[in-house]
Amino acid sequence: MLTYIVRRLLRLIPTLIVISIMTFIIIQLPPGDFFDSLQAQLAESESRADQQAFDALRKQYHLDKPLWKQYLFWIGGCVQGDFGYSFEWRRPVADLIGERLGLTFVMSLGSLVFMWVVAIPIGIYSARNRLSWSDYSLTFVAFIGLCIPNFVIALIAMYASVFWFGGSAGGLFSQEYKYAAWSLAKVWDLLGHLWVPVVVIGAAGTATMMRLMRTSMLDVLDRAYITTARAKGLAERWVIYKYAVRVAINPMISIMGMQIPQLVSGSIIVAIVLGLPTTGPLFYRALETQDMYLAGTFLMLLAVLLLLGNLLADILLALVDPRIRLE
Amino acid sequence: MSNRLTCITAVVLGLVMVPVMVPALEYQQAPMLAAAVERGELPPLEQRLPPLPMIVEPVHEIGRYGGTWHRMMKGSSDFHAYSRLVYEQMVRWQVSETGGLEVGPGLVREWEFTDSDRTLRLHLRRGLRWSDGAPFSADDVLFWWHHIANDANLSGSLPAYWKPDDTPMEVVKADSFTVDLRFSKPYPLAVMYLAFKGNQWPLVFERSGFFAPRHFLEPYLPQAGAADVATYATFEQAANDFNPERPVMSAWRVKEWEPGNHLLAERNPYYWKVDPEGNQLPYLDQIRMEIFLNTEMINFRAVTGMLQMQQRHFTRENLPLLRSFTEKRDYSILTYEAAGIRAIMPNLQYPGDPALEKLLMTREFRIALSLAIDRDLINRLCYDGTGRITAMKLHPSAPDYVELTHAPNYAVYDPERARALLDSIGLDQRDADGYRLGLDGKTVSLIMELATVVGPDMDAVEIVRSQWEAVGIKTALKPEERTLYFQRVAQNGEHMIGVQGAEATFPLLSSARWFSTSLWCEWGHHWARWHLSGGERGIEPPPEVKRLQQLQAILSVTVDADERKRLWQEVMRNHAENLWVIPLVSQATSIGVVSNDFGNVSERGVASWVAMTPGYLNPETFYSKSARALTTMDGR
Amino acid sequence: MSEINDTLSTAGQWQLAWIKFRQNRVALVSGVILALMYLMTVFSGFLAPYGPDHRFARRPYVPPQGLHLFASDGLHLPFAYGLKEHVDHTGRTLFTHDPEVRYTLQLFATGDSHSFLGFETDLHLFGIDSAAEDGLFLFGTDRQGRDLLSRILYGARISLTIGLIGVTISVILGAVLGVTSGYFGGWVDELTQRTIEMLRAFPQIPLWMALSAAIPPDVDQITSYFMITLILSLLGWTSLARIVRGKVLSLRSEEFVMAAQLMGASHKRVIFRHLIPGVLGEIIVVATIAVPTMILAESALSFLNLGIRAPMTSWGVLLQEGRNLTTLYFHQWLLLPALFIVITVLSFNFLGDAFRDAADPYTD
Amino acid sequence: MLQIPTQIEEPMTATPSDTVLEIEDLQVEFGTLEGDVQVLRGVDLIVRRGEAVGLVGESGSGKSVTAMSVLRLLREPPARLSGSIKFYGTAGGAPVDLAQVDPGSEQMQHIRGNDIAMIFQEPMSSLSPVFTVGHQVAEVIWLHQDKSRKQAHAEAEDMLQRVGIPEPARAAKQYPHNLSGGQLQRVMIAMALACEPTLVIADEPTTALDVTIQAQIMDLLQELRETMNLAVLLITHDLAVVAGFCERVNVMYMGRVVEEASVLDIFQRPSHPYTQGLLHSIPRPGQQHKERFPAIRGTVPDPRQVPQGCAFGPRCDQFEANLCDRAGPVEAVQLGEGHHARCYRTDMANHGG
Repeated sequence: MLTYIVRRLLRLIPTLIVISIMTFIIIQLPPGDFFDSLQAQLAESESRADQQAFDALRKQYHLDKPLWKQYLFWIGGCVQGDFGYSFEWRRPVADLIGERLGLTFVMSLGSLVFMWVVAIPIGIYSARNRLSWSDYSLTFVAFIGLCIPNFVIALIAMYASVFWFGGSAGGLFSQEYKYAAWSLAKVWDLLGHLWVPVVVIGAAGTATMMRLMRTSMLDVLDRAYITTARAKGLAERWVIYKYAVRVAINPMISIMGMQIPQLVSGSIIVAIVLGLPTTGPLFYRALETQDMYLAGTFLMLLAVLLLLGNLLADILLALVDPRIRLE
Repeated sequence: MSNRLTCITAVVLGLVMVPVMVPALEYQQAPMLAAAVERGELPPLEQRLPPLPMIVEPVHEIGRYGGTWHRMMKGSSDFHAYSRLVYEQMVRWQVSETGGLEVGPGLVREWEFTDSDRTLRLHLRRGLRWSDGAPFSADDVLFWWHHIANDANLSGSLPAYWKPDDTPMEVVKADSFTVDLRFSKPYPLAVMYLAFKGNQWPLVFERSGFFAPRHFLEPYLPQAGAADVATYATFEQAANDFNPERPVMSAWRVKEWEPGNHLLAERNPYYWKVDPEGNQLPYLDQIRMEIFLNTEMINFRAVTGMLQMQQRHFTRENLPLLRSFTEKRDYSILTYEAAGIRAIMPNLQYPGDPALEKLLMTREFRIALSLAIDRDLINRLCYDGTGRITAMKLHPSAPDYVELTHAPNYAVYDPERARALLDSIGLDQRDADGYRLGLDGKTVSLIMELATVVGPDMDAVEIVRSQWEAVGIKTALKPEERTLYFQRVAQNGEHMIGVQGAEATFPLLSSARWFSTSLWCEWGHHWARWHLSGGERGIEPPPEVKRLQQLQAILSVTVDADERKRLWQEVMRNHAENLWVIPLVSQATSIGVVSNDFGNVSERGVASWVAMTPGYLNPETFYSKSARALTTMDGR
Repeated sequence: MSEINDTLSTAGQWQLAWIKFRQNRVALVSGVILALMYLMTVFSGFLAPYGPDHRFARRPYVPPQGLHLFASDGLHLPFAYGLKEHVDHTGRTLFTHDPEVRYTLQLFATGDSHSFLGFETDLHLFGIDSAAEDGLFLFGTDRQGRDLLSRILYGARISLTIGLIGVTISVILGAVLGVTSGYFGGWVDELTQRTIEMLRAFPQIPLWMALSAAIPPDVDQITSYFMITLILSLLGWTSLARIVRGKVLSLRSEEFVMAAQLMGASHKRVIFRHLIPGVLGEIIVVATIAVPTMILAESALSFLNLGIRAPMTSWGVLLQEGRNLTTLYFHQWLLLPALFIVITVLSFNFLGDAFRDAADPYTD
Repeated sequence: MLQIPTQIEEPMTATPSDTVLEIEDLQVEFGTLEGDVQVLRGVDLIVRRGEAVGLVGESGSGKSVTAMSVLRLLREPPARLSGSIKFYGTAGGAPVDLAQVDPGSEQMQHIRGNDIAMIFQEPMSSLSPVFTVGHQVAEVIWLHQDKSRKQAHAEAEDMLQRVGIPEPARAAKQYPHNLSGGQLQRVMIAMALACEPTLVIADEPTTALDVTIQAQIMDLLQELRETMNLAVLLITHDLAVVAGFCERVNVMYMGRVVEEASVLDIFQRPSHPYTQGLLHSIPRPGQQHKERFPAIRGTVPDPRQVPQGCAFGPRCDQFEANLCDRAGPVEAVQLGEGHHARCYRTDMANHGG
């Protein structure tokens, strides 16, 4: 197992190199650079700075160098944990992303928990009562959840919070805790706000998982070993939870590794609409302003997360399903 | 008025230069500072204030200490959201008796022109201290001049406004509190530039300024001639406006800066202004800037009543929404005058098509286009009737404001006359779709380019398009990404018609669209190029434009006020008669919200970049009516 | 001989699939809805009462108008009231019915000219003969006084086709690469698999955002439309290629393919006569499920102003206005395009589900 | 292949107190979207203590449904049960009518695995892939007996040894996919017999296995049956297996038992044409491969379209119009001691096949 993981990790290296090059190309694609976009932006808001002043800044940030050199600067730094510098925020990218990454993960984990807690029981219920009215209506609700664009759900949530609940949402903290140091009260406040984005982000995923769990359960419930378990004299409850769910949940567990990176990228739009202090809006902003190391690092980070998620998925599946051996 | 008087009093008292003044006022300080003094963390107030603090008259009443100013800031390129609150220039814009803007004292308590108006002598206020307690002196100005403005690695080249006639000014220290600026010719604009660009360097991305804390920055100074960019980056880090370590001269100093998240500024214990009762300003303990990335969040915060005072980033179309919640959330709508002139600016040297260039250059054609626009309709539909219909004229808030009389007005709606005019210049033939044919037999097809995609300004242009089509001129709209727009206009001058705003309060400081002397001028890019290159490149302008270009040069050396007004009348008449640009409807107001709990916020004002609104309205006198003052320096 | 048998059983399977599909009433309804939707894109010019950019300058933010049959003086043909405007205390222009002005609904009315199947015509399915400043706004109007119904109908052209074209590209890429990769194996397979692995390491939504942000702002509308489509299908083909490859690998070892190969059939023949039909079922299922993903993606990107940009019209572009708190508070009808997205995506999902069930006719 | 029993002990004369399982008029219907399908149309069956009874028929005849009904393992609904299934847990004790017991009740759970155990046809899929075999065997023990997990595991290992698994301690820690089919069936047997049940229902226990293993498994079952005095209901489509193992045979066709007899009688005097057909279809040494199923024409009809009268009629060589297609069920005719058949033409049947 350990050698397998090490081997897989080693195999990631060439993949990562190619991905980093592709990322760099992608973030370099838009014409111009950060200072061009800044200049236009400043001109729009009627302030202006001299071309020469910008050229001086370009030089400071190595933007006057050829592309391949810029790439080597960046990737060389990445290896040492320095992901470059954000032009707009004048901070190392690592600091910026780091600050928001925590909340991003908390939110994604929250959505993950939400998805599991809601989807799995409903999936099981739906499968056990297949083709009943409750199954039909749950399926229908799940489909609706899948079909509403999550930014629309986010808009509705925003509307509700401003006009019905007096505007406590929009962000993850109340005014009095927004800038306060971490404390139990602040965590509590966070939890009070977190559920809105968690539900909005988790909606589509919950629907998908519910469908998956239902299918998986249906498949497993028809297996002979379920009958065997019943024939043993096991109570129905145990037949379902110990035998059916234990196997039916394997595919869910194996996708769990992928769910976190998927949730992180899926939350971008929702976070933009709801104005959440997570990494997504920062990435969007970086794309707008061509703050390329910030955008590139975020893209790379998610790619790495996805690759690790893949690995994690394989490992998890091997852990829960004795039939699978990692070699 | 009384405000001005107190200033003058201060100046006069300063001139007497009594070494130890018995303070006419008993000075008071904020509780949090008093507590710090008590704990021995700060010297007593008398040692922190200059001998003669600047007295600022609040617009309404004496305020009280305490409170946090909650505001929002969009990204760090929106640094104006903060820097306008800590507006502390060498000299400052202040409200004149006529309600316009004029230059008044700031860090410089007095100034005078000598040497046939070629030398500007600045008298710095004495005994001022940086927020870390170090004294402020002429050396801080000279530090900026020698080590920042003249270091190409930091500043590129010297800003054009400090080298009139392409000759850099000389900055000479007469004594610790007197600085001479020497120019090669009379340069009255220097005072305006001191009010506009006389801030602490670098103002984030604007990278302009006039002084910097020598004692703090000297250790970071790159070795002379060092090419290592890393040392410059370190220097920039230290000098950066958001660096909490960096001392400032403003009412608040940055305490926490979390990029992408928030900014916290706290009162400067060494701030050198007091109210008429001797209370050290500012009243407000701190400023909290929430950094947001989604523009909609600002409306969100406003209608939930979480902003104390903010007029950035609100758009007119949200006014009904903002108004709907004023009572429920206890705030008021703030309407400040916006002094821009929005106009359609045809490229009069359009390089794409000679026939079209000739047509655009035809005055009657432009007049016809102007007459075809129903500006009242646009005003009603796009700006709720609050827009301003004006030709290229100075706004009443302009320091040089003068009325223009007996000039033709083409900003009226007269489609019949427009049609007749078009027929009369030979555009009487129509194509199969009913569009007018040009003199070359091809359909006249106009393209308006603009750097906005949504919002009332876009809607207005859309209406213009339909109205031009109604008189038979085929017109298309081309909304462009702003980078592209400025590239097309300012770099290449290849656009056909641009739609933009022109400055109407300080046209000389933002002159691009007035005089055709800058490449940013939509209607005269190639003429400006000719002018700037001394006739080597670009296109030679017609005499009327040459006169405009000349007028700018004359205005920039004329100190006499009456003469300036006369010159301005000529500029405006030139525009009115030639109609270089076709005036549209300008947003006359900039809206904002102010909490009903917030005091001393002037109901009237001009929203202007140059005046750093609300900076010139003395934000240090704003106060919260309900807030309790913080008693520790570490208030959260 | 085995080949003949298999053809028969394949036909049988398709038949079974059809029987099974027919039993699924929800899927049938979905199919009909989608057929109508796509028909709508062809006839949008005719169905829409106005052109997508027809601005009723004096009718901004008119709420959806109803058609009426009864007036104070009894029963009439369907008609709409004219509008009266007044300004409320917030400065907002509001519209109310003007009982004095009634416009009778006309079928096959004339109006804005539009191109219909290549012909220029000004015929519309319905309309009213009103004063120029009034119109019939069944779904209300936007800030610029444009009829939302018309804009939704025109927006459907982009929103619905972008998914279809994107999926077509994905399917062609995925099927071709999947089949060749599975069929030839060796380095072809290795290369394809590595490429897929790389591409799949990219997070979908951020990659879409980054690539869309890179579309030069000065390209013309058609180009930017196709660029968005390409971007959306860039990752889509990979999953399809994987499925197809797996299926081909298993088919390749089956008798009839081997027989065909032994009989000297060319690669092309084997691929197109034997392998593609064999994986067609899977392709249809995956494609049907991929379309809604793309429709949602387009709307999300356009919503963020990264995809289709005004003046082009898509449902996502229309929803952009919904980002505005003012819209949410005063003009909720501007969110109607979302309903169309939901219906379309829902139908595609039901259809895809039914296809999946039908493709596997032996399960219940 | 087949050893036709030439001499066989006479069946034990049974007294009612010997009865373990008595099924009477068992009917099972499945509700489907297209309407109800009657799968069992009145099954009568008796198993006595220590006796091995075969239940034989083609696939679709309802054998497995019968077996599942006994343990109430059918999903209800869609299945609907009527008739009686009397189970005599103790000799001479009062019977429990399993048809009346709530399938989810504790009573039923107690009977399953403890009193009546079942061995399924495909050991590979009948064991959960995610638990060790030891765990799955031990589970039955701790479920039904008041024993600690540790004890249960020890007993499970003993049981594995008894069913002839080498290195039982090691095997107990294995997952099903690590063991061969034959071994897994031994595990299944171990699991079934772990609580020493009164009755074991073996549903095609050897179908999925290869021939040599089949014999070993049947031998093992035989041996255990003898040592543990088990009653076994052996469900199979293979008369050859029945011949080597059972005392009595029930032949099922379309949801009914069409002939019931001792093994000897079945092989020597098959009276129902269907039984005769089945016997003919058994491959014999020297027979050509092609003649494998010469006896029965056609296939089992759709259970929704049961032919009127004798269900076997349309496939029967001895079909006689107006006799065999009379309306109403065919009554059983007694042909000898414990030998019944449901055929209108039994009188004409050719005894001795």
